[in-house]
Parts: sequence; structure tokens; C-alpha cells
Amino acid sequence: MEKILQLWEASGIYNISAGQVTMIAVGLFLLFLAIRKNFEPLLLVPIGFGGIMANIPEAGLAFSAVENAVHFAKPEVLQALAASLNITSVDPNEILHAYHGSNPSTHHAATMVAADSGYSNGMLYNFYSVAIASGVAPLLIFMGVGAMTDFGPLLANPKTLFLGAAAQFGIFATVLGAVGLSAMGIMDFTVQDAAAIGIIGGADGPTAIYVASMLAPQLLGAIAVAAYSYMALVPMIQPPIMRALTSESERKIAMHQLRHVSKTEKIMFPIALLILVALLLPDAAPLLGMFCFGNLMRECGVVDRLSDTAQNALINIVTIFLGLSVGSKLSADKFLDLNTLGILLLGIVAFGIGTAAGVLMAKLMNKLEGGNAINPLIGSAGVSAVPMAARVSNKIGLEANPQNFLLMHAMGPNVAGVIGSAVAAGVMIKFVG
Amino acid sequence: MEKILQLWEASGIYNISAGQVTMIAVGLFLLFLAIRKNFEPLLLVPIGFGGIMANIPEAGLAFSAVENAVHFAKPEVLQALAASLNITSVDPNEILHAYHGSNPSTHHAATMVAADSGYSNGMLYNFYSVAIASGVAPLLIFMGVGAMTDFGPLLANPKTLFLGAAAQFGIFATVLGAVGLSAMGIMDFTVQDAAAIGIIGGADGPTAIYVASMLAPQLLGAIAVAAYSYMALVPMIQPPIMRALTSESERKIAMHQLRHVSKTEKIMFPIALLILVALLLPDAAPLLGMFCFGNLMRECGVVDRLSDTAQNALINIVTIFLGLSVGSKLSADKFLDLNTLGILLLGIVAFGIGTAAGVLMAKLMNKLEGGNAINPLIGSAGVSAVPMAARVSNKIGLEANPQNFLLMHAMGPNVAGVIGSAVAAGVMIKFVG
Amino acid sequence: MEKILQLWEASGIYNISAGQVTMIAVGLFLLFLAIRKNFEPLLLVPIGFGGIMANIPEAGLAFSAVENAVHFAKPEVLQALAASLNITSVDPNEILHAYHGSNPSTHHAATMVAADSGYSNGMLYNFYSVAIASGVAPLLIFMGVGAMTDFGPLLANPKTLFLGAAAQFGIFATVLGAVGLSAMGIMDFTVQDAAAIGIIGGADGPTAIYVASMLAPQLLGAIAVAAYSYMALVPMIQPPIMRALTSESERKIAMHQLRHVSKTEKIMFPIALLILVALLLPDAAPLLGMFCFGNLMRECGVVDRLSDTAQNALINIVTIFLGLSVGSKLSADKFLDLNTLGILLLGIVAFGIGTAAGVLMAKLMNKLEGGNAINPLIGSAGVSAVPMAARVSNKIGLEANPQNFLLMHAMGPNVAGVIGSAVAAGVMIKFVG
Amino acid sequence: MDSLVSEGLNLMVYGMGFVFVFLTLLVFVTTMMSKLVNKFFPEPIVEQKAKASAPQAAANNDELLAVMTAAVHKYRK
Amino acid sequence: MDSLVSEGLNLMVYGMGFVFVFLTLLVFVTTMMSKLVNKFFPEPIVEQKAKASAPQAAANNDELLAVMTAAVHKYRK
Amino acid sequence: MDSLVSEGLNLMVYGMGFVFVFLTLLVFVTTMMSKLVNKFFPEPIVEQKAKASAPQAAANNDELLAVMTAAVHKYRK
Ligand code: NA
Ligand code: NA
Ligand code: NA
Repeated sequence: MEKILQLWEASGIYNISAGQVTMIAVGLFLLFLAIRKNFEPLLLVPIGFGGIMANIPEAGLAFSAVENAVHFAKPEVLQALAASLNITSVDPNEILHAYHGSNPSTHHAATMVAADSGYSNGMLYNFYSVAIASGVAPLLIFMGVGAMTDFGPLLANPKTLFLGAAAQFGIFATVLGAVGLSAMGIMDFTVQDAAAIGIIGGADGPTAIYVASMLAPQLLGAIAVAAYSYMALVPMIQPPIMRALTSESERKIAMHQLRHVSKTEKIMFPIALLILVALLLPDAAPLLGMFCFGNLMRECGVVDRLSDTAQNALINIVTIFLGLSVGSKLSADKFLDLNTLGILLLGIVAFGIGTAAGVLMAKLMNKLEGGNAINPLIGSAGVSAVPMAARVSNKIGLEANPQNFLLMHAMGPNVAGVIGSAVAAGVMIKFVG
Repeated sequence: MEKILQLWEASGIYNISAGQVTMIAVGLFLLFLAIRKNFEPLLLVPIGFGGIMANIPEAGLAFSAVENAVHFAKPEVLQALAASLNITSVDPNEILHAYHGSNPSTHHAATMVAADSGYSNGMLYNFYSVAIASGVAPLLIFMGVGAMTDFGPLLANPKTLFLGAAAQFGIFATVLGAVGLSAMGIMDFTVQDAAAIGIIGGADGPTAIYVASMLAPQLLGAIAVAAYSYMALVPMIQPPIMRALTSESERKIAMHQLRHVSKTEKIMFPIALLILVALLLPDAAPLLGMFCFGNLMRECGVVDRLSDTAQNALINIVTIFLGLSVGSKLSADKFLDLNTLGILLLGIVAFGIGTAAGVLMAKLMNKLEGGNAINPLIGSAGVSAVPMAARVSNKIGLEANPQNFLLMHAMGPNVAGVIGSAVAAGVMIKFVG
Repeated sequence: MEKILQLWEASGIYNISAGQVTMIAVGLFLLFLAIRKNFEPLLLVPIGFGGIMANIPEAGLAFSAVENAVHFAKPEVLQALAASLNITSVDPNEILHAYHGSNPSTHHAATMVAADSGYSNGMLYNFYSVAIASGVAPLLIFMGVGAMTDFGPLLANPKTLFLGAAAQFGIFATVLGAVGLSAMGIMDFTVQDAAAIGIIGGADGPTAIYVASMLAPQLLGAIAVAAYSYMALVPMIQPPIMRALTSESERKIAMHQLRHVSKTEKIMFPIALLILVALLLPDAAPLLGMFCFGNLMRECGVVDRLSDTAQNALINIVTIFLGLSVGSKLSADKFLDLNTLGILLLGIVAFGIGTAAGVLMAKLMNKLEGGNAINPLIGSAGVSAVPMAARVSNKIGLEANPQNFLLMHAMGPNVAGVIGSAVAAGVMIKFVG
Repeated sequence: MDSLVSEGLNLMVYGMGFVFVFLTLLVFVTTMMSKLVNKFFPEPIVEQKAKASAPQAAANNDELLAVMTAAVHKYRK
Repeated sequence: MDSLVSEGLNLMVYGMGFVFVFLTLLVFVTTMMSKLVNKFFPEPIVEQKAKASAPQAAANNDELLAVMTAAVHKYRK
Repeated sequence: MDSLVSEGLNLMVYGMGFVFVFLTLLVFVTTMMSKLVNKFFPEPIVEQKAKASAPQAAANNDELLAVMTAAVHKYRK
């Protein structure tokens, strides 16, 4: 009888909190969006599933050994943990607070105490440590993305890099919005938080996760969910802005066919970009370095088996762990927060401003050059969201002029946006990291 | 001359022990079974080869830095190790005993002493730590198995879940057998050991390894070898039991064709199962969570590249390391033991009882429902051993009635058995973990 | 304004050193050799790219947390580091010296101090730790190479093993050369360094990296670059030596067709080799064990999916990380050194001597047997450099006699050379490791 | 000794009990789920898939046919 | 509070500035690189590749043709 | 200085010696193994494999033929 009681008192249904119920519902909603609405399923299926697992009561899959020890709150364990953290209070919340703010050696000491008491890290916490806290998973994804990226359209028309630059305005405007909300007392974001939130506007999943893991790991769940959801929503977010900012005649502008780009140019480009990064912004070196490495493997033509693996087996394996790890940040205590709402709101603003900035930049370039070389619809592709944003440019262009295929032209700013937001990420890590 | 002596005294042939010779022979025998007799070769080839490597004299591939330091037994190193373990004796066996029983922080201290003295972990020991002690390898295999599993036959006839439940009786009967043998003084198993041994009856390699790594790591080698060998022996173990417990007419029972199962049902099933696990048995969450995740990737249809990787590159990589890691537990000092004999004996009993329980449950269900809906031959498939046990059901069925194809009907209890033993694993971890 | 200054003072162009410029040029040159000249591109593309990344100023990608902390040289951090290393000086160079010579526990203490001060390991440093310092990457590559190797030609004519033995003379002659240069005061190599340099003559990348990581990690970059570059140069290095040491009539010797080798022989060979290693040279067990394991997976015919993965996804993933990790050792402070020049010089001598020894051994065998069974051109293939050296033998043979196809005959000594240098590696690790 | 056996017995009774309770609930949940799905979402995804893959298959066939026609032409010349 | 907003403003001004400076330089570098490449290395690699792959394609075609010829023969009998 | 060179010499003598001893033993073991295998297990596995793969190849050919027949039919109409 006692055993039945024990099973019952350890069951999820006995222990579940309202927050966990809510977050399981959020996880199911993400799965629905991914599976039925096709919202970036490669990421949102693992994130959603990981989010559900992270909220299984008593399993502690998303928690560290110390967090699990605090959860079960045996007095002697709390005592020992408090001692290892150099605090006198044995209040669980104060212990957790001290633990999360501790430096690495104290953190290690507390972990040892928890391990000695028989607690261990949850599975998803381990995945997060290995894949994201170490920084490796976003970098490997970026390498794979590099190996999938064709810089041909960009090389044929390098000026489209300006569109990729302009669209990053969404990032920095959002940073300003986030600190503004905090200054007004509505939200409570540090400048690091603001920078991490802003990067949602870069419309690049791995960049957003990399920056968030360095500047604001506690917001990573919300930031990643916002980044991938809004990328999936690009076909809904961008068109009204693009139509509002362009005239019918501008949308009809036909662009010159792109020149042929030689193999050698494609090989030289990632090397040139890497050296520019090395000379100007070392803080962007890991992100852009791995991106360029992937692209060089693709273009050099002599390591096709490595390039294939980077684009397939390796990126798939990393995506599974990255998604589950992000899901671990959807535990109720971390996600259900007014800040999450703020992040979701600011994220969509970032996408909108980035889109507008790209379109307006294209119009400005036409004006400065006194011609009609650029259809402003390709400016919106500068936010990245590869290749969705380029497809949106193409679609709106075809609506205005059924003979005008903008897809290849939009791929230039599209990949430029990837570089642009990685540069922006480097600047943020430099200034507030 | 001195160098030749040094080489000779460090050679295997000079140092080899009878136990190591025996275990190398065991490794060769496992390779023979795997390669010539086709006994679960994907696991038994790496396990057998790892077992041989683990028993190479002086190489210490399966030993930790501390175990290697104790093996070479320099007095000053033994002194320092004893101090780090807070014991006074410098007897190698007592040091090893204290080391194996130490808590994580003392373990870490001893490891540092050994490293400072120039000793390091063996290759297989490192593989074991990363792949099995962390729990990750069995979980990833389970994810891959989930991605390979079609729950269609189970969904078409959910009542076959009862057969999968009944067959787990083999697990618990064996636990009782193991504690009984210990109570009689014949063997020396703790209740944790008994639980880990019982799980052999689950006929599921990764579940057995996962449970053994948590409850009785020192028995893991024997348990894994027993589990995989007996799975390969299912076509010999099960038929006599099945024939003994059924009449000719029962074996001739034809089953209704299974209804068509929709895509949506298949997508919903892993989610429903996960939520049930979350609500009732959080301790089974890692195992069943990863299993459901793999199955959802398979069925949702939008992440085929992840599902492919989970079923191929990833599971293959993990299998290589899992097998070698299990092999590391075949070192003579851990395997050659009366307990191993007990485990091998109890394991086959577990398979037999599970088979019988499944068949009898099917007969009981027919009786309770007053019909002939179920051919009792599919009950034996409830032990798992996917898909071997289902094929055995089919074969015995065809012998009785050449028109009666039971394969698809037996796949229901077959996959139900996977769920059943994962649930049983959760219960054991909850109660004795 | 201050922020612009901050960006400028943190930029690469402001901080770059002459050494870094040189090493970036070296990295570009390696990429040129790999991409344009097809010099072992699978390794030299990642190594070259990693070398460039390792020399990005201020990014510290190739440095540990402690090295990064010392680079930024805040007085209070230097003070704390010196304390953790038990030295009184706070001079950065002395701290680095103490750090590099520290035992594992002191190393760990210094790392904690650096982490507490907010410094972390560079990305490439982490790759190096996980992939090479742990020894795992070269071993997995070796497993993959084993899975790609056909021992058929060797089994058909086992005497070619003698050629693979003789060619290892290049290794040991180079060791002697290296200690000789040091004894003369020209270079400054320890006997460990000399052993690691000598292994370049083994013409086997993973073996060279494995040995160098154990005996002389600070020379690993130069050793790996030399090993792979000279392997690519085999078609230029070997022919003059081969022609000089053979007469026209010797080069025309036609060899008997190789006998058919049965499947069973191929399965038994890796097992027999493993047991011989186990009995005679346990120190070669990790290298040759993984090699035999790969080969057994290939030949046994029952684990094809594991063999495929070992030859494709897994070896490709490991190659990417191995290459980048080797690149991390091309940082200016480690590579630009007179010793590097010495290594490059000694390496090519090693290739030359190995080639000569192989050819002369073949001639000796003909003399001893009093026949013309062996065309001495296949002796040069004993250095390994699979399959390049065998192709060179074939090509020179065809020049002398257009009907004489030596390729398959040369594959015997070619793979024998792999075994030979792994044995040599084991001997070195035993004697000076 | 006694306590070990009683622990084993306990484990068996509660373990088997829990396995049956859990799988019985799963039978119930699965049956309900299937009924609901078949009532409210009768096979929409499968049809979409069939539609989606049909043109691709056609394309493949066309390609194959083109190759073969060319080949057969060559052969007849 | 003020300092937070001014930090944000700073980040925006310098961040956007740097992004533009960087990408402008990249436009310049890329354009120069393309000009140099097209002047000094006009498409050598691509031609090599075309040459290299041509025989292989031919081989494949031959193989295909052989298979098909055999098949068609069989069919005509 | 002297000790370094003598260490090197030692390494060479014992190293080369050991490599030769090891590979000589390997020649011996391999030769014995081949003889034993060819005496007691003359190629059983290869034959099995050939048998096993034959039907599959046939099946593949049948499939190919079916496709081609259909294609050729179409072409002739
Ligand atoms: Na972007
Ligand atoms: Na089971
Ligand atoms: Na060699």
C-alpha cells in the first residue's frame, strides 16, 4: 500500500503545476505549427517535443544536478549546498539565486555537493551543456548552412550587400525598443538581454541562438521560438510592408540578368570574407569563420565528401540536439514570464523594421544612382530567412509583373543578410558580451 | 639487452593471466556467434571485439586512470591514492574497493592524483563514460528504434497492448528468482542487481543496458551479452513453450485483417504516449520520451531528413560506441564470476516465463471475451525482441495453418512489449534506483 | 567616439603581429596546395583553414582560457593565476611556462581561475581537446581506414610484409637524425620530439598525429603538415630514388598473378593481427585495435551498415574536426620556429630513406631466395601513403614494361606499411612515452 | 534475507500492477484518440501527400521515357 | 535608466555604422577580387571539370545503352 | 648530449628489431592461418553469398525489364 502511495506521490499527475500544464500546451502548439502549418519543422518539432519533455513533473530533465537537489529540498542537502555557495540561508529560492549567479569554481563546488548527495543532471540539461552552452551546435549548423549557400547571385551583383546591411536596422531598432521598455519600467531587460532579443531581427536561427547563449541564456527559449516562428511567418509579415512602401511601377522594375560567376570567384569569396573578419571584427570570427569554412568546402570541389557530410549527416545530428536543447529552456519556471511576451512582441517588430529598412535602402540606392537598377522588392530579402524571404520577393514581384522573376536577384541580399547579422552579432558580443 | 627485457616484461605474453585468456576466448566465441551464426551481429561484433581489447594485458584499455595506477602499484602512488580516498591501507585491493565505493567528489580527487602521477583512462573506459555512464547511447538507440517502429498494427488493434503487458511478467519473476537465489545464499545479488538482471526478460537491448548502467553497472557486461544472445536465440527458446501451451486448434485461429490506420493517428500516438508517461511515471520519461520523439519524427512527415539520420548515420555511430563500451565490461576481473553464470541462467528463465505469460494472457483474453479473436501464438511476441519474436509467431502459425499469416498481428504485441519493458524499467528505477 | 576607438583597438588590423600575417599566408598556401595542386585536400583544406582561424588576432580561437587570460594580462588576473600555479612572478611568459609544465590538478586550478575571471577556451582549442588530446579522432580515422582497407593482396603474398617492415627504417633513421641535430646543437629536440618527428616517415597521417599528440603536442602542427604534404608529394619524392636503386631489368620483372583469397581468411586476419598485438605490444593496441576493428566490420559481411558509417559519415565528421584541430596548432607562437624548419627537412629525409629501404629490401629478398619473385619497385610502397605509393610503383613499372601491372602487388607492402608504422608507433610510445 | 525476498515480491506485485494499469490506460487513450481522429480528421494528410507526389512521379517517368526514347532511337539507327 | 537607453542608442549607432562599414568594404573587396580573378584566371577550373566529367557521363551512357540494348533485344525476341 | 644520441641509437636498433620480429611473426601466423582456413573452410561463405544475391539481381532485372518493356511499348504506339 505504501508503495502505491509512493508511486502516486511521485507521479506527474500528483505533482503537476499550472505552469507545466501551460508549457506542455505550448509545446503541443509548437508541434501543431510545425507539423500542420509547416512552420520551420526541422527546428520546431525538436523544440516543441523538448519543451514538453522539459515540463514533465518530477523528471527534472531540463534541470542541473543542483536544481534537482534543490527541488527535492532535503534539509541536509540544502545545508551543504548553501555552504558550498557561501550563503547562510537555506531557502531554496535563495540557494538557486546564488547558484545561478555563482562563478565557475563555486558552480563546480555546488555541483559536486549535489552529486555527492545522489542527484544528477537531467538529460536535456546535459544536451544543452554539450550542444549550446559550449557554443558548438550553432557553429556547426552555420558551417552546414555555409555548405548549402551559393554566393553566386551575391558575387554577380555585390551591391546587394548594402540591402543586407540595411535590413539589420531591425536588429538595432529592437535593441533600442527593448531598453526603452525597460527604461519605462514596463519590462526588465538588461542591455545584454536587449542585444540578444534584437538579434531575432537577424532572421537567422543559429546566429540568434549563439548570441542568446552568450548574452542571455535565460531568454534563449523565447528568443529561439520567436526567431523560428517569425521566419516561418515571413510570407505573412513581409508582403503588407513591402506593398505599403513601394509603388506599382517600382514593383514592376525588371532587373538585368545576372552575369555568370566563375568557380574561382566562388572559391575566393569565403577566404576574402574570413580575412576581412579577421582584420576588422575578431568577435565574429567563430560564427563567420565556420560559415566561410562550410562554403569553402562546398565550392573548392576537392572535398565533396566533407561538404556532403556537413550538409547532411552532421547538420541533421546537430539539429536534433540543438532543438531538444532549446526545448530544455521552455521549462515553466524559465519561459512563463512577462519578458517572454515582450520578446515575442519585440521580435515581430524587429522583422517588420528590418523588412522596411531593406526596401527603403533599395529605393535610396536607385535614387542615388539615378536609375532603376534595383527592384525594391528584393530589399526585404536582406533580413535573411533564407530562402523564404527571397521567395516572397519573387512572389510579390510576379503579382506586379508576371514576366519578372526576382528569385535569383533576391538571393543576393538574402545571403548578404546572413553575413550582416553575423557581423551585427559580433559587434554586440564585442560591446556588451 | 635491458631494453629487450623491458619490452618482454611489458609484453602481453609475459603478463597475461588465465582470466584474460578465458575472456579473449569468450570474445572470440561472441564474434563466432555474431559472424557465423548471425546472432545480433550489429551489437555482438562490437561487443565481442571490445571484449577482446578489454583483456589485452598491460594495455588497460578498459580501466580508469586510478585503476591503471593501482595496477602498476608504485608505492608512492598508492600512498597518495590512499590519502585521497581517506583510507590508511595501501593494499591495492582495498584502494580499489574504496575507489569504487567513493562518492563523486572523492572519486574526482583520486582521479586527479592518478593523473598527476601520469596515468590516464583507457580508450574503452572513456568510450564507456561518454556513451553509457552518461546514459546517452541507449537513449539515442531508443530514439532510432522509435524512428524505425511502425505503430500501425498496434493502433489497429490496441488490445494487443495487454499481451505486451503480460509478457513483462518474465521480468518480475526473474527479479524474484534473483533475490531468491541470494536469500538461499547461492548467489549474492542486491535488489538493484536483481532488478537489472530481470530486465533481460524485457528482450530489449537498449532498455537493459540503460537500466543496468543505472542500477548495477558492474553486471552490465553479462546482462548485455545475455540480452542480445537470448534475443538471437528467440527462434529456439520460444517455439517449444508456445507449442506446449497451445492446442492445435488454437494455433489455427485465423485473425481478422487489420483496419487501415490513418496518418493522423500515427502522429498522435507518440504524443499521447509521452503525455501518459509524463502524468504517470516520470522515471520512464528519458527512455520513452526519446522513443516517442524518434517515432514522431518518423510519422510527422515534415522532418524526414532528421528521421533518416536518426535511423542511419546516428544510430550506427552510437551502436559502434555502445558495443565497444559494453565490451569494456567484459574484462576478466568484472566478468569471470559466479554471478555471470547466474545472470545467464536467470536471463533464459526470464525469456521463457515472459513467452509463457504472453501466450497465456492471449488465451485468457479469448476466454474473457468469449470468442476466438486472438491467436495465442501472437502472445509470445509480447516479450519484444523486435521483429524476431513476431516472425516466430508467424512461423509457428503457418505450421498449423498454411494460410494464416500472423506477422502483422504479432507486430502489435511486439512493439507493445517495447513500451511495456520501458515502463517496467521506469518502475524499477523509481523503486530501487 | 570612445566606442569607435574601442572597436578599432580590438580590431585585427590594429593588433596583428608579423607572425600572424606570416601564418595566415602559410594557411593560404596550404589551401592553394590542397585546392589547386590537390595535395591531400581532405586534410589540408581543414588544416589550412583552421590555421588561418588560429591566427586571427585577439580572437584567441586556438588558446585555452588561461592563455587568453594571460594575453589580456590584467594585473589582478595574472596575480591569481600565478598563485594557482604556485609561482611568485607575474610575468606573462613565466606564467605561461609554469602553466604548460603544470600537472593536471594544477592545470585544472589555473583553468578555474581563468574561468572565474571570465575567460574561456577558444573554439579551436576545444576542438583540439575533444578530438586530438583525448586521442579519439586519430583512432576513429584509423577505424575508418581499416574499414576501407582490403588485405586481399597482402594475404595472397604475406612475404610483402617484410617490405612494409623495411620501409619503417625511414622512421628510425630520422629519429637518429633528429637527436643528432640536437646533439650537435643545431636544433633542440628531446628524444620524445625526435620520436614524434620520425613517425612522419611512416607516411600515415593518423598514426603521426596520434604519436605526436602523446609525445610532442607542441610540434603536432608541423608534424601533421609535413606528413600530409609529403604524402601528396610521394609521386615526386619516390621515383628518382626508385630509379637510382634499380636496374632496367629489375624494373621489368613481371610478378605472378595473385591467388584468390577467401572470405574466411579476410575475416580471420584482423583477429589474428589483434591477438598478435595483444601478446607482443600492448602499447600499439589502441591504434591497431581500432584498425582491425574497422577491417573486421568490413570483411565479416554482417554489419555492413556499421562499416558504411565508419567509412563515410563518421570518418568525414571526424576528419573535419581533426583538420581544424590540427590547424589550431598552426598559431604563430607555436609554428614559427626553427624547429619547424628542422621538422620539414627531417620529414622529407624520412620519406626518402623509407623508400630506399623498401626497394633495397625487395632486392635483398630476391637475392636470398635466389629468384626474381619480387619486382623491387613494389618495395617503395612499404612506406604506406596508401594508395599513392602503390600507384607510383605501378606507374614506374609500366614505364619499364608496358604489360607489367604492379598495382595489386604493390598494395600488399602498401597496407603492410600501415601495420609496420603502427607497430613502430607502439614501440616509441613504450620506450619514450 | 527475508527483507530481500519481500522487496522482490513487492517489486513484482507493484511492478506488474503498474505495467498493467499503464498499458490499460494506454489502450483506453489510444482507442479514444483513434475514434476522435477518425471522426474529426478523416485522412486529410494522406490525400494531400498522394496529390503532392503524383506530379513528381510523373516528372520522373517523363524523364525516364525521354532517356529511353533517345536510347531506343540510337539503337534502331 | 538613462544609462540603459544611452547604451542602447550607442549600440545602435555604432552597430549599424560598423555593419555598413564592414559590408561596404566587402562590396569593395568582392568587386576587386572578381575583377582580378576574371582578368588573371578566366574560368580554368570550370573547363577542367567539364572535361573531367564528360568521359564519365559518356561511360554511364554507354553502360545505360548496353543495358537497354540487351533489354530491347530480349523484348523483341 | 651523448646520452641523447645513444637513446636514439637504442630506439633505432630495438625499434627496427621489434618491427621485423613482429612482422615476421605476422607472416608466419598469416601463412598458417591461410593454410588452415583453405584446408578446413574452403570458401563456404562466398558461395552462400552468391546464391543469396542471385535471386535479388534477377528480381532487379525483372523490374528493369518490366519498366523498359512498358516504355518501349509506349514509344512504339
Ligand atoms: Na540576417
Ligand atoms: Na519488452
Ligand atoms: Na607506414
